[in-house]
Amino acid sequence: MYVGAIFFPLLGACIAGFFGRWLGDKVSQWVTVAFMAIAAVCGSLAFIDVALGSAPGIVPLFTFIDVGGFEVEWALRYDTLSVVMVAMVTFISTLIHLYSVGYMSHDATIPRFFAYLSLFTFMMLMLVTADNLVQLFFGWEGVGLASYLLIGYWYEKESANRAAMKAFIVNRVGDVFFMLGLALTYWTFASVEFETIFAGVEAARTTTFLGLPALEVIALLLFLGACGKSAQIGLHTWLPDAMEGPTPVSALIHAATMVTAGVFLMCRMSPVLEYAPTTLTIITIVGATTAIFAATIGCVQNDIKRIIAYSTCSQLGYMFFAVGVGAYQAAMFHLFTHAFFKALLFLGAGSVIHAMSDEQDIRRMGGIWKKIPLTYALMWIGSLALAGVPYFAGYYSKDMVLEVAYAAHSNAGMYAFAMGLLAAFLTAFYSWRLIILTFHGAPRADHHTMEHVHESPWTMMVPLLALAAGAVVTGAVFFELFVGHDQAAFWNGAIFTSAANQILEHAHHVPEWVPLAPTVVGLTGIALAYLMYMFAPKLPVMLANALPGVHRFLLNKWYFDELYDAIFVRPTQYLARALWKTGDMRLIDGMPNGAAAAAVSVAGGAVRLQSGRVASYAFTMIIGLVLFVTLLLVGMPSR
Amino acid sequence: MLAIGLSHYLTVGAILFVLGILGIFLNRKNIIVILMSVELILLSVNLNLVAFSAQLGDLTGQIFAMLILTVAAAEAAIGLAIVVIHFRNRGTIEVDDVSTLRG
Amino acid sequence: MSPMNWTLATPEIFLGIAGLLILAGGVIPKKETFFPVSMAVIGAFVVTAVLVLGQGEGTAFLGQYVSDAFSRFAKVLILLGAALGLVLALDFNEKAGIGRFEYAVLMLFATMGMLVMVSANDLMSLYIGLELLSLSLYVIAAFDRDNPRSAEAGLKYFVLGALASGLLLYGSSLVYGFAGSTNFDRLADALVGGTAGMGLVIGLVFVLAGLCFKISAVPFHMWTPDVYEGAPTPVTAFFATAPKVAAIALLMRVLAGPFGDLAAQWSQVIWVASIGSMLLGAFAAIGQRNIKRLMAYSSIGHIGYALMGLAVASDTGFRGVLVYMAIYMVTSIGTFAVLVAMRRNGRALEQVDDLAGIGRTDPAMAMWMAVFMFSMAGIPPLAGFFGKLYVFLAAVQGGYWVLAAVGIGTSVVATYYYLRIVKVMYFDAGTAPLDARPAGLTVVMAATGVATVLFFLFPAPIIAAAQVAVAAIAG
Amino acid sequence: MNAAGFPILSLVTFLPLAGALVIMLVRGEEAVVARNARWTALWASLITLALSLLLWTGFDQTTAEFQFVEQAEWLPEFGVGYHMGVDGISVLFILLSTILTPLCILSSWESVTTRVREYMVAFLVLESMMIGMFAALDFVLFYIFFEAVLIPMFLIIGIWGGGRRVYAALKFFLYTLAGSLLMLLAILAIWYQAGTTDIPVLMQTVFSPQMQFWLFLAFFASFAVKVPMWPVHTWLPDAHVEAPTAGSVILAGVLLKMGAYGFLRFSLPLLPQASADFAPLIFALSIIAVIYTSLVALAQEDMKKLIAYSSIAHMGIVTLGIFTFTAQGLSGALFTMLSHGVVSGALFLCVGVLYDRVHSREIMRYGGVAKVMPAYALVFMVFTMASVALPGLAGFPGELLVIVGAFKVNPWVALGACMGMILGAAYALYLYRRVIFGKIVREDLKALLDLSPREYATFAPLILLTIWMGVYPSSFLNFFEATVAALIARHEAALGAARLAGM
Repeated sequence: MYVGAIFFPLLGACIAGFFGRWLGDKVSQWVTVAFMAIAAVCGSLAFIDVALGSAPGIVPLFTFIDVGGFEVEWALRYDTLSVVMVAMVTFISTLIHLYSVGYMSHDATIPRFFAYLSLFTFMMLMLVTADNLVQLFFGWEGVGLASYLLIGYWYEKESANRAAMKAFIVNRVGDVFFMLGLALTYWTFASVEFETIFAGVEAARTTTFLGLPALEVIALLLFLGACGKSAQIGLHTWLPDAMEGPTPVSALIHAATMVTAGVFLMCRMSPVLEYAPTTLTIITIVGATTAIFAATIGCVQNDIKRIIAYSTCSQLGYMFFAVGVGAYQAAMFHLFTHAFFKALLFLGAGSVIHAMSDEQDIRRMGGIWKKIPLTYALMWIGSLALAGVPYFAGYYSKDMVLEVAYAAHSNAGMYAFAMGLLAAFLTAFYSWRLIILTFHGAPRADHHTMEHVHESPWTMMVPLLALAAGAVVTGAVFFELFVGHDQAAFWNGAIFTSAANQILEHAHHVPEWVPLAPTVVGLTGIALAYLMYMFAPKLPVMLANALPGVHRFLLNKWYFDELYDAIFVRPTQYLARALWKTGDMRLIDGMPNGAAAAAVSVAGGAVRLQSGRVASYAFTMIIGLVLFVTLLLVGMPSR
Repeated sequence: MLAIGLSHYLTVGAILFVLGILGIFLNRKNIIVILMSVELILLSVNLNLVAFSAQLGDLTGQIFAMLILTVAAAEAAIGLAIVVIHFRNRGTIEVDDVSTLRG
Repeated sequence: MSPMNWTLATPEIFLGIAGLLILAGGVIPKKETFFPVSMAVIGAFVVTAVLVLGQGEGTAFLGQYVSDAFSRFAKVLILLGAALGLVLALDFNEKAGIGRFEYAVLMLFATMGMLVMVSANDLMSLYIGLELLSLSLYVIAAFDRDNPRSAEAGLKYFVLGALASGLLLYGSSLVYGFAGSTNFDRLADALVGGTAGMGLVIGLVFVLAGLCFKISAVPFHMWTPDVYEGAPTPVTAFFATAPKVAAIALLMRVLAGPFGDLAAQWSQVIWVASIGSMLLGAFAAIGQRNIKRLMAYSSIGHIGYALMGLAVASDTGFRGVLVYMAIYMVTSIGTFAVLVAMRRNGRALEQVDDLAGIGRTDPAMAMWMAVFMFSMAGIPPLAGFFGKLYVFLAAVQGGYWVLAAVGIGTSVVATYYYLRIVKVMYFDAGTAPLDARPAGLTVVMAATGVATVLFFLFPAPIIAAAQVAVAAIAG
Repeated sequence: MNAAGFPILSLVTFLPLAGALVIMLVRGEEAVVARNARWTALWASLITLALSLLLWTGFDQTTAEFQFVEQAEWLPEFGVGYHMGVDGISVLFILLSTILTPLCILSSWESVTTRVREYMVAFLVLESMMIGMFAALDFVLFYIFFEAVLIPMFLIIGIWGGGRRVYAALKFFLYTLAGSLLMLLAILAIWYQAGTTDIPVLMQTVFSPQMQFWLFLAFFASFAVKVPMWPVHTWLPDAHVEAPTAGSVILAGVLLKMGAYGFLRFSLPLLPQASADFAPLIFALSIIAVIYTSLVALAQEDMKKLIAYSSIAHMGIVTLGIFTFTAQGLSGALFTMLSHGVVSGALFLCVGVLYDRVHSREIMRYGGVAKVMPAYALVFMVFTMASVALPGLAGFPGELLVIVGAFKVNPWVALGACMGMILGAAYALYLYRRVIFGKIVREDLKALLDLSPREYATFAPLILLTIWMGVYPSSFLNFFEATVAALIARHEAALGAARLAGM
């Protein structure tokens, strides 16, 4: 069961990938779906056993590396933290496989798609069940590969290829820090196994590295690694472009699972982070900034998927500052609920795109809510959850996150709280901007498209409904377990919080305006959206014209891409050519080639002496003779 | 009347030798001169040897001189033969014409 | 004063008599007798070689003549070289219209001269041997008498050779005068302690010069390229092999024996000559188009490496020289076998580019040529590498780092033109195939080629032989 | 002593040579000769492979001693002997050579049509020289094999190479020769000093510091060129570009390892002091190599040149690992050498597949190949990912270990090595994207056929190896663990002794 949950997807991937061509589309896709379903069953059973039955365990497989004390085992670590992820990932992945059956039905290479999808799931599961940093890194890079393949799935689209490469390389930047963190961890704890690390933390508090406390540095390096995967500000640029991939991919990888790997890593390393206060502060600030920054951009984007992508980005910011203030449980809780409603939103968007015959620009939609009422309703549910409207999943988690931020009583905490509130407001605003522009108003698509608008097939609707259910109930159901009074028993040591860290406790006793605040701002955001896009459609335009600078700044995503292009990409390309043409061809090759030329010219000189005249030959002999005689009479240093 | 000692002989020998050598590479005229210069060198050698042998009171030097004389004859003969071949081919024995092979 | 003791010199005596008989046998018949005479000469060589191997130790002719391991080693090499050299000439001379029996006879006398040289134990016998060799060589250099280039080669060689022997003689006379004897043993006694007056030093240098001319070491090398190019190819082959061995053997005997105690002085001279030869051999050959000329420069370079061992003036060094010369001789005989075989539509070819594409048209010959070139470049596991190995070892042991460094540098440069030949053979597009070559050449190529390739299997005996030989002269 | 009970190493070494002789004796008209040559070569190399597998099974991983040792008199009065044997460092490289050669022969089955006999002969000679070099336990013997490799490679590049083959071949030959002649001097000096060239004996010999200094420089000159390290690397791209596919495979797969192997076999054990002193220099050069060449690779327009530059970068990682003197660093370096041997070899084969069809290595000439050659695209992807060190594939464990090892010595060095991760991903994916992805623009590409059975047969073993090495690397690491441990122990001891002497 434990092993099955992980390896069934791989099995499915291999079958679809290698034999897809012979099995045919139908068979291979259903095979993968089936294997996913089995995995999901195993996953939820594991969840019941491990999390609810609180029976953590480790399934060792075999040795990976064992060199001079550097030991790495392949092993599956099952504790609450990982099993929560396993259950969530397998469940959602199954739904998305199912959804894809409908969504990709017109695609040319269906087996390839499903193989990638299952491969991704396997890698993600390896990541979350890793028993040591190396195996975690294996999954970490594995999901990176899968996301690269899936973003570039339509490889004939130049933009898709570029986006895929961008995603992989930006992630690599993060991975470098992960690697270094890993190395430092080894030299600090003499192991990369989680058990050993956690056991050694106390002892390692005093060790320093380059004059800094080693734990801080490790935490920081790992955090930077996490930034790459989880698209925190600075390394976020790949996420919006990643929307080039098929919508199910965006839902599974770039909303529900992969991007949250960073948060998971942070929670997994909680024992280390607990002793890295400075790093925690940094995390808080970065997270909060990401939350607000992404939200602002989300307000002006016009690509339906990009909007949701930016909202993902900002929700990840929430999770990070939750981690930053030491409320790992809250972060996990938000991660968990977010997975449902964000997947729902994406798939809903997918359904819309499907209906609009692959139109993604909300400016060319509108007026379709009567045609696809179910999708419309589901989008509502998703957005309500996202906006944190009471009794939807998002309400519980987001409130919790904001509460802990407030309860931290630190400057960083307050900053996070403020930014969080503001972001919550913007979130609500752009969610409804999206809904309104997409479904309401006069149809802006050509009538040809409009005629074809239709509800998606059941394979797409069933997952949507399931996710919607999740988006409604998960918050209420799991609140107590994740962050409520049962949390200690539930996590059962999987997440470590130092005795001093009573943040959750404090969070339950914040002034009562704090829990209300998110709801209020959320509702105001919705109201504003209605005002601007339903009742006074001129307003946005006027606003844009009133503050052109701001508008352009946001529209261009704070000019991050342009900036990186200017300071990294182009200089690199220039340097590359310069080194090649000048460095290699001119300078380095100049030496041997120059030597060769010199030799030839010397040869010419030597040959000229050979004049062919007997007299000069004789003369040379005599000269030599004289030379030798003088040489002997005068004497010279021989060696 | 001054006594002619070893040094005088050696000096004469050295002068002859140098003349011979100069003759080889200073003459621009023809090859026969070179042959003569070679003979001159051998002559100087013989002079040396004989002088030395007289000085040392040991006959080896004079035997050596005899050998050289004979060999010199053979050498001259062969030399002339080659010069003749060359003349047959080129129609000249100008020293400077003996320079088609070079480089 | 040791007795006459004729019998010791049996090989030389036999060879001389055989020469006279063969000469007579060649003259009497009306028709041309090149082939049978050559065969007879080769036979004589073989017999002589056998006699040499059976030769005893000791001195003869009142100390003029010495026979020891060293002389035997050198003589065997010389006879081998001469015999193979004559084989190379067989077919070529016929085709070139110089298939006259005198050729073989002259080679025989030249060889006899060499044998005398390496057995010389007195300046006089040295001179006699040397002249016997030189006079024969003058003639065969100009042997293709209707070819102006051959004649010019002969003339040049004669003029410069005469000058060289003049220097040698003058030197000997000085040595005789200031050391009081011409006998090597007594010279060695006279010079014990390594103190020499000016006259003696000058004498030594003159003698050195005379010998360096024969091995064509810089700066007495000037004749080499011209003569190599002008003379008929088999003659060049002969020039490049046996006489070189003989002259260097003689040089070693003179320097190690009578002047052994003056090593400090003469090793400087050799040092300069060595470096000069290596450099010139490496660079001057780069631009050459005529392959015989190229081989001339390459041989100068090789002499430079051999002299490296001599300059060290240690037993290791001397042994290195012997091994090097043995390997060099075999390799270059093979190389010249290829050059002799270069003939298209009856015309003999001499340009490097004439080899173009024989990798395709004549794979076997190309392969052997490549073997020889790589060997000369000193690439393991071919024989040439071991030759270099031993001289370099000597240099390193003696701490002659400059020599070693120059050696390294020049080998790289030299490798370039050896590779160029391989390149021409294999990489360049070929023209018409060469004429079918006589079996004799094939045999020579194969034999020398196999020896070059498989040397690494059995180096020990040759090294040991060289060891013994050296022990004989460097008491 | 000899676990196999018969002189297995000599057999493995000279069996290909025998095959070469057989081929040389083949007579007949062109086509027949070609066929026979191909089959003979294939069988010879396969038998060699089978034999060499005995090394794998018979090798005792627990000891650092030399195994399968063979000794014979050769030049007794010089202390030079015929001495063969393997330890953890060398055994796997012999296997690498024996595995790659049959694949090379297979890959040039159809692509080489002219002078097939000579081609196969050259390859078999090359193989036996390579094996001999890794098995030699006598310095002179080693040098002979080390140099002899040049001859066949020179011919392979020069005869069956591309347009500027002459320049490339000469450059390759002279560059390497210049380096190794200096090593020859060093060998002679050692010989003179120690009176023997027997490596196990030499390992016990201690050289004076200043002598170590000079010896190290001499070795460095030779090995650095072979590795190749920056700035003496430029011969490699030229050689790779011009060499025929199989030539590049062997070049990248095995010949590049000779330099690093030399460092491991000689510089470290014989000259511990100097190695320690020079380590910073090596680090600097390696880092430059990693970053510099990765950047240059980014700018390439020729597939083979790009991969060639990437090889230089990977070898930078190797040299880096070697001179960390940590168990992780050394094992990582060794593993990287192995994995790079497999992966870059495979990458060159991938290029060869396209080259055989389109006869162009120009990247811009391609695009959208995935559409017509899906299986090929998959294969190419596997090896590309392996070369960017994706965990689970061959490239990763080595790089991980090296970085971990380097981090111990100097974090900044490790950071520099990590830069390679980013740039590596950049150029590899950039290549893949331009060649495999995108729309097919050229008509002739539309007609391309996917992999042929023969090509499947060529790639299958490589893919298996790549995944095996990636998922279960310890099965390889175990081979050199003991040896590496001993090596480090000896190194530490030597340094300790030197320090004591210093006091």
